[in-house]
Amino acid sequence: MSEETLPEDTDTPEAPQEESLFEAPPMGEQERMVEALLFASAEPLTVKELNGRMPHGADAAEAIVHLRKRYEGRGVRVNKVGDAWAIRTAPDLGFLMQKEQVETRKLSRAAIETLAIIAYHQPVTRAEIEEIRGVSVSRGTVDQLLDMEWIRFGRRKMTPGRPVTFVVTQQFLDHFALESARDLPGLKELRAAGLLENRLPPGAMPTVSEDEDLQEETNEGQSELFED
Amino acid sequence: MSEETLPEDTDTPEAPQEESLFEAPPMGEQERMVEALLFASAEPLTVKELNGRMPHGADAAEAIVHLRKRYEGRGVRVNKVGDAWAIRTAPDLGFLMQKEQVETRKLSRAAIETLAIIAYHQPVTRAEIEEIRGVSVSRGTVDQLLDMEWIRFGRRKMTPGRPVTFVVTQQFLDHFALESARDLPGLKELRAAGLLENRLPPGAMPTVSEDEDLQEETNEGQSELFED
Amino acid sequence: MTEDFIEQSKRDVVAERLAAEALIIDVDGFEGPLDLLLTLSRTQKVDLRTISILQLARQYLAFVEKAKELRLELAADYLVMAAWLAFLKSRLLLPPDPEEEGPSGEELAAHLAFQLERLQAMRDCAAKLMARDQLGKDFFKRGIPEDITKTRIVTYSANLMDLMQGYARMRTKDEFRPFILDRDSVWTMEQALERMRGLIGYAGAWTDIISYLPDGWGNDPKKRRSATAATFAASLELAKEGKVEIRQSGTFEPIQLRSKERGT
Repeated sequence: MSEETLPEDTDTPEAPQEESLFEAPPMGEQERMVEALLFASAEPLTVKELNGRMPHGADAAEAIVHLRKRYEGRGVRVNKVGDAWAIRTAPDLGFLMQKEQVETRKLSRAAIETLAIIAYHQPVTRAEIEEIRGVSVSRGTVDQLLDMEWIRFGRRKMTPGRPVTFVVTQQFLDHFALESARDLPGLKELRAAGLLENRLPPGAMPTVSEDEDLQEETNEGQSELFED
Repeated sequence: MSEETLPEDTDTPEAPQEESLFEAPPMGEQERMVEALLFASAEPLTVKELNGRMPHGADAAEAIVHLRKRYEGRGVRVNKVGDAWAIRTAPDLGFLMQKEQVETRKLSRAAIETLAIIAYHQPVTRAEIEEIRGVSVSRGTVDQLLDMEWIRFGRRKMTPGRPVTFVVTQQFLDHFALESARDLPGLKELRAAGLLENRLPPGAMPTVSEDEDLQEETNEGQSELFED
Repeated sequence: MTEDFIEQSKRDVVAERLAAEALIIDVDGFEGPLDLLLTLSRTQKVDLRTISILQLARQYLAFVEKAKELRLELAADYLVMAAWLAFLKSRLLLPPDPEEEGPSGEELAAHLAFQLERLQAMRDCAAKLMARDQLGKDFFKRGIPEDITKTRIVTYSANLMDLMQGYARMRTKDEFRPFILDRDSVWTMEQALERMRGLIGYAGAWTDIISYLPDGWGNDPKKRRSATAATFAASLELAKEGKVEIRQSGTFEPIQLRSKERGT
């Protein structure tokens, strides 16, 4: 707490942080801050967002670790959602909250299957989805999933035509209480069974129109959407 | 936890509740429930509402007492709002809920011209500014510059009516990286720098005008603003 | 007992018939031929890994025949699949022809089995996903989110040039011409580029870019500044085009370039 500092660098190993004019608040305080911020927001906040709102030198990532532990077994919990965090009620108490239940749009079987394929195979092109389902994917299905913000465009694939790919979003992870897409149920088993491989058909197989309508889509100026 | 109950009323003093087919959940559970309900509800909930949504036999009032205690000193707290309850950010952390958005706008032409006149002719009265610009100076323009702390009131002019004058501030000098307003280039230099057409109207050099016929402006009672 | 048994088997027969009819009538309800194949494969009541593709092909073809009898219109991809399965069936039945190219019947059948298994796996995953706790149904977000108050801080920007131009504009009234550069002491990048394109062919060795300044532009500081900037920008442009290489040994050291064609 002393204001004096030696002119020479002291070699303390625990001071690797960038120097700051102000000392970061103690970790207990930081935990309170993260708690307040996560409670206040309905949407998940990234560590970066949290740090941006907290005093200089604060370490939201560490504060979250403490906070998460504190809420274990409580009525609300700290959920990891991709690279963000959110407070959500404990699922076993859902029965109390009929009043808060929101009527979700009924998804068609095609939409649910398409969503599952995107989640398990991401990044995946429309042609690949069609190959797996054996039927062409209607524009409406993809639009609906995009509209719900459960999927988004990923990087273009480095194959001829540079087709767009789809990946699932943070909202998707939040909706299904998944920490990351790696935590999808049964993912490991599927991979072990070779069912996530993109196995090409030996010779000519009946496949759905792969190229024509995909080609046009690739030219749309959507490169700014490809962050990752 | 035992399911058996004696057919006769046992006279335990801690069982004043109405009898129920189901046992009320333990208080720890009730606390979790209240926590989740207060978190998820779109409005503050009264004890009555809480009890109505919790399992039969639950005592929301008591659960709130426990929950409130649990949140003492935390980043959020359980607050009474009228006769209802809600989770709210701890008041000392309110500053986290504010996000500053800095927006940079180009200064209007009128403001720049007014500012330039003040810088070149300070101390200068409003009437003098209008004389030079050839148009009247709007109150808003002057207020904006005052607000930005680029100009301030100078001494009153020792002329009839004692009009207020304007001068530039240290902030102004800092912003434009000037040592003093005298360092501003004169018209000759502006011309040399290619900023001006070669031909100058006679007598257009910046001089401190001592016009005395500009006295209409004088009567605004702002003497309390003269610091210097 | 026996009556029960008869009743039961009767019921089974009825159920089977109903199922078959349902298949036909619901052809629109299928999500394509692969979905139909998957549904048909269930009648084999075996694990998908041990399914008989030959039998499945027969079932599918029979289904398509039935649909034709009933004059149901099948979408084109169902017919394409039927043609392909007929081909597959013949490949599986006939002894392999060593002359023939392409994948064997077994390979094709294996891939179809893989596709069916993969589709079934995705269906199971979709079901597992939808069975998870869902936001807004089983768990909930904050009901009263506290608004982040956004305080908008407006800062106004103006630079010295704005100020001086503004002042000059007023003092010179109508005669004022905003920001006119004295063109005769300006060397543009286009000019520099044109000049350098003519010269770099001869630049095999590393040469200071200053030597590319046009004659007579090195002495007057104003001209020198403009010409240096233009030449530097032109050098970068040429490097981008892959025509030259540029190097500088350190900050404020001379910037040197050489022709790429010759240099290596």
